[in-house]
Amino acid sequence: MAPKLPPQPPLQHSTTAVADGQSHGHAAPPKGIFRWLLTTNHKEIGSLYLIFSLTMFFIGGIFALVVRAELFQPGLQLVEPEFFNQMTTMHGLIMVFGAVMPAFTGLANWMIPLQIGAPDMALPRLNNFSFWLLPVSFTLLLSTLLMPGGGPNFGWTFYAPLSTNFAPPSTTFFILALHIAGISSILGAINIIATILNMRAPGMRLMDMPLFVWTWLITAFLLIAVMPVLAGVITMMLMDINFGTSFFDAAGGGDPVLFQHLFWFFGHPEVYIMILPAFGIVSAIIPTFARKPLFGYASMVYATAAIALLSFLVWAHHMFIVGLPLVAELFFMYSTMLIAVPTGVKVFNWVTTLFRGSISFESPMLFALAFVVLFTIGGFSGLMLAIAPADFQYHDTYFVVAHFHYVLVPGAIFAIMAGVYYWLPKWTGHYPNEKLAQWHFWFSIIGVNLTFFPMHFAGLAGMPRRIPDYALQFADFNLLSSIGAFFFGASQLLFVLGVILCVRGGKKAPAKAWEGAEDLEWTVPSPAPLHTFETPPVFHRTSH
Amino acid sequence: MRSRWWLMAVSLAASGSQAQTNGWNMPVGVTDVSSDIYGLHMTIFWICVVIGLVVFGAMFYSLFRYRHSKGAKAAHFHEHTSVEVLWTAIPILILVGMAVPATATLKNMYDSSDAELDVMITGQQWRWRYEYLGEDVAFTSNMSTPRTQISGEETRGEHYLLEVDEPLVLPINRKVRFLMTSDDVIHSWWVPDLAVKQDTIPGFINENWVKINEPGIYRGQCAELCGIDHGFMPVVVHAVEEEEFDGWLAERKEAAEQEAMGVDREWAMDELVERGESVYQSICSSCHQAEGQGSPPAFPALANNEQLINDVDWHLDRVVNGVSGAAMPAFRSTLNPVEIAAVVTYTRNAWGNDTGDVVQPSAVAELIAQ
Amino acid sequence: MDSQEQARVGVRRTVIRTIAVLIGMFGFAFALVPLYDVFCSITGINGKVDATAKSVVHEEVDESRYINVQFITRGSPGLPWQMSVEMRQMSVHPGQMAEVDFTFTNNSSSESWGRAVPSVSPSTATTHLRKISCFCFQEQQLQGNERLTIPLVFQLARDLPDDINTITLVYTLYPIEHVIQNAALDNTLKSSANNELINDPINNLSNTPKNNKAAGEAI
Amino acid sequence: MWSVVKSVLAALLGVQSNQKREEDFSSGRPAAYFVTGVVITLLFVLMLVFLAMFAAR
Repeated sequence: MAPKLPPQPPLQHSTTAVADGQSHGHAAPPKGIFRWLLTTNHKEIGSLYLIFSLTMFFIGGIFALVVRAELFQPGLQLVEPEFFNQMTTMHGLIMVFGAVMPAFTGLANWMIPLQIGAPDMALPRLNNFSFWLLPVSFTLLLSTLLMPGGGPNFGWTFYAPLSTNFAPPSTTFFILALHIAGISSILGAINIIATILNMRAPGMRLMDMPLFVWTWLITAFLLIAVMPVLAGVITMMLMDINFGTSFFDAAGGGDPVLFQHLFWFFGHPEVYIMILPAFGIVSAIIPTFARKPLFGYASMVYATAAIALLSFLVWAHHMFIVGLPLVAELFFMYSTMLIAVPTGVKVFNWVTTLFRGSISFESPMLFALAFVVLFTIGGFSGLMLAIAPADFQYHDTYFVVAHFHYVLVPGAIFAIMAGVYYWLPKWTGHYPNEKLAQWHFWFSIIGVNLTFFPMHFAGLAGMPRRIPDYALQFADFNLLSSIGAFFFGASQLLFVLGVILCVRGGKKAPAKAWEGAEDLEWTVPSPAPLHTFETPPVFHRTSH
Repeated sequence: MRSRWWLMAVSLAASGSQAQTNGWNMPVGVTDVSSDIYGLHMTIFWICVVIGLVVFGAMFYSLFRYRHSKGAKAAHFHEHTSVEVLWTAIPILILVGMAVPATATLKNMYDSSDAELDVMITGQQWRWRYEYLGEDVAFTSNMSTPRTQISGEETRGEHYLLEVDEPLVLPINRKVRFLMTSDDVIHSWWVPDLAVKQDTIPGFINENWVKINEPGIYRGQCAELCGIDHGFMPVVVHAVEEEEFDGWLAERKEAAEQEAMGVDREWAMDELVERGESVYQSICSSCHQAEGQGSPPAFPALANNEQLINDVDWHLDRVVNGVSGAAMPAFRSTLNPVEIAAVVTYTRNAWGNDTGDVVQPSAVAELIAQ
Repeated sequence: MDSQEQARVGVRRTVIRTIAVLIGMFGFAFALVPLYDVFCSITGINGKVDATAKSVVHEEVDESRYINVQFITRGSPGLPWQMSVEMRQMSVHPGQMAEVDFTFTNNSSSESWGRAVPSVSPSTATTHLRKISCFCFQEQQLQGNERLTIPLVFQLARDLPDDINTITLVYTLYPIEHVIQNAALDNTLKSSANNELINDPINNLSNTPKNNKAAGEAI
Repeated sequence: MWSVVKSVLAALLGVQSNQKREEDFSSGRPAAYFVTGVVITLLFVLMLVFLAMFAAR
């Protein structure tokens, strides 16, 4: 299980960095809460992001459990439909904008400077600001639940006119919260682009960067391109609600379908924003534990770029039943099917990386392997959904719910957990408790499949999504899903326990914590000192 | 472990494809289009299964064969252009193979020729309105599952949540054109057995077609989130033989005329209250609640509502013309004058609103026709 | 030091560029609204007809084809109007001009404004429908209890696709906001009226957008 | 020029050899790749549009 290499002596430059930390011009950090409020250190901000994201993951998870509890059996038992709708909406919003995206940003903050040999992010103060916008945004968003008329109840996709003319009074606050979260992501993305393009160690060219850095670079460009569109859409909503315009209101010459076009022009790239960094993490972990370089590094980079580009051409596949003309249906069906090609290339590359490797199964690897299998299953149902005629039956059913949860939970979230287990030794200097991590893995994988697999059947059998009560023939599937959801939710407590234990102690980790790990972050000591690469390392090309 | 799980999933899905009645899989349905879609769905499913078996097979073989614990030594190759080109080209060919039948089916679905009957479907929060264009027959279709079944005070029936007071009646073997629109938010009219799912968009009109092959009762639901009662907005279609349909339509026309005649006579208060209560429970109670207590701020209370009690004209106007920009629709064309008069009379005399007012259908008819 | 300076310059350049892209994309989102309208009027994608009059194109009438044109009128909440059409459907040849009378009736005793919003199905027919004169091009004003008859004059283009046999024109009546807005403005001016609006639970419903604002302020 | 087009096409498919990639990144005219990428993307979109229009007839 544990790496067999003896701990390497830390490299010269990092030692000096540690020893002379103070003399390099770093004033002693303020104590207490101000240290965290004012920090500009990428590692501390990264930790803040990760802790925030974990908190949101549990809040969003509790909302999901409210939903699953209500759906445990037919009938209305626990909550009113109005509150149910608020729960589904908040669950979606919080998981997307509060859990998955900040988690990736947190990992980016921690790892990108370490992986490219930079002392910090390019814009440290901006970095602090973009983090602290998030708690503000989500406090505001959560507080709408307590306002008269309740919180947003129109689904995380907030289709007009349900979200404009027919929305609860708190919608204006929801829009404000989303604006703040959007600004936070945009600032984060600017910072990441600036860091990657300008702060690489001497000798490291773009094509020498680890894939996590590459996928994040492409993700950041996607964010820059589409977050302003989201901002535009919600601004139009705001004007429709408060200033009497009618962008989305047929009464004044607008068009509700325009909302969907704009939303999904943002929304589809957003889906890739939530999965591309996951590809990067998995592409770091699989070679490490197969002790073999990543197969087709160049192809992986190019495929990521191709996926990002295609993501702008497929948005209307979310809208096959709004009454698009035949030509549009065909165009979006073909372009969507084509995304399967670069995505397939990635899966083939991972599998080929495993082929003739020397594979061990530590917890990061388990999560990464589960990612490959379950994400691919989500990809298959995605392919099925791409077929426009069949989508007339799948659309807005639990089949879709199953699909996107397969790509997001065992996809994005498993990748995040794999990344956390993979880099925890670097962050804390201790290995996570492997036994606990393994239990966490097996419970998670059972829970995730028990929750989401039956949803395929419920959807095919005709259960629409976002309903608080359902016909009797869907009862068995929902029973299983609900049991699975509680099981999955509870097993995530093991994750928290594992992380806390790891922070507090555990087996000491050397600089190069995993035998097969190659990238720059493994050249600094574990735990990584507050300041690293003050003197840029000289990068030596490996056999990418 | 995971491969076994995958196999189990496949066999579950496969068993679904053999027996339709167990509700594991997409229904084959009762139209040519729906069975085409089912065929596409299964074809693509099996293609995915085969790809999955190959990819996961290769993966699990590698995981098993090249274990570090068994002393596997890692090779160091990291690219192979011809293999990469091959595994790019093969998926493209498979995709083309999928796209061809999908395109054909889609074109069938968009074939607009020769519809024999036009039905206008209007989504309303939270019911459907059906209008047989040119036939003077129109009615709304509300969920008929009692709220007591939802709350669990009563045993749930076989068609719990999928039953309505007035189903849409359609003839078999005739091509029916649906025109779809909405009065408020976006809804989506869906009947799986007919493979028709289409958004109804306020201010815009969508078309869809269906030609049913077998008589029967087909059930579906609203598929687009449309507010609190999104889950309680079922669709029921009765598909009947052609002659039976013609007879039914004639009967409905006559009934509509009868109802129109009822407008002219003087109604007694008891009569109106009784009729009004049933209208109230099926139409109004989802927002204003069964006891008229409402759920403010979105849905105001009707019981003990001062303005309502004091001003009968205002009350009538709200029901007939609705409230702009709010959830309250105009019932002018949705309900007939008798129903409006009845429900207004009922609300003016229920739950302590003892105004003693009686609104006559003739007065409502006059208001509407002015 | 030199490389650090270089990095600083690089960072500034990158930030300026990304911000330029950001502003561009934000503008692009709004530009998409008119672009979508243009796109729709070229392709007829959403069944929305141009809101401007077209001139008649003199082309030979195709007497071999009959197209069934249906007219549907719909009311909407908040506007006490009735809209009716002289005939429910008519048969026209492509290339032929046709005229049909629509009647608007204001059932209330007060003046109000409304607009009939058109939609065409199938949407592919949109670009082949030329409206020479239509009440839907502008807002209508009706005095209390006024009745108004306005014709729709249209022509179907000869190049109407062969698979289209039926065209449905739907008109949905909507109240025009500016009247209500003026009323709302009046209300804010007269604070007593405004208070009434907030205190009265039913009136409070009278229009949600403004209601939102009121409740927002209350919080 | 042809080598640029080939590289961009390779990117579209997501298949590229290390050696070719080394060449691309040492020849280093990012603008050329960018412009070619945009052009090929537009061509790709047009191709799909025509394909869809052809199929819809």
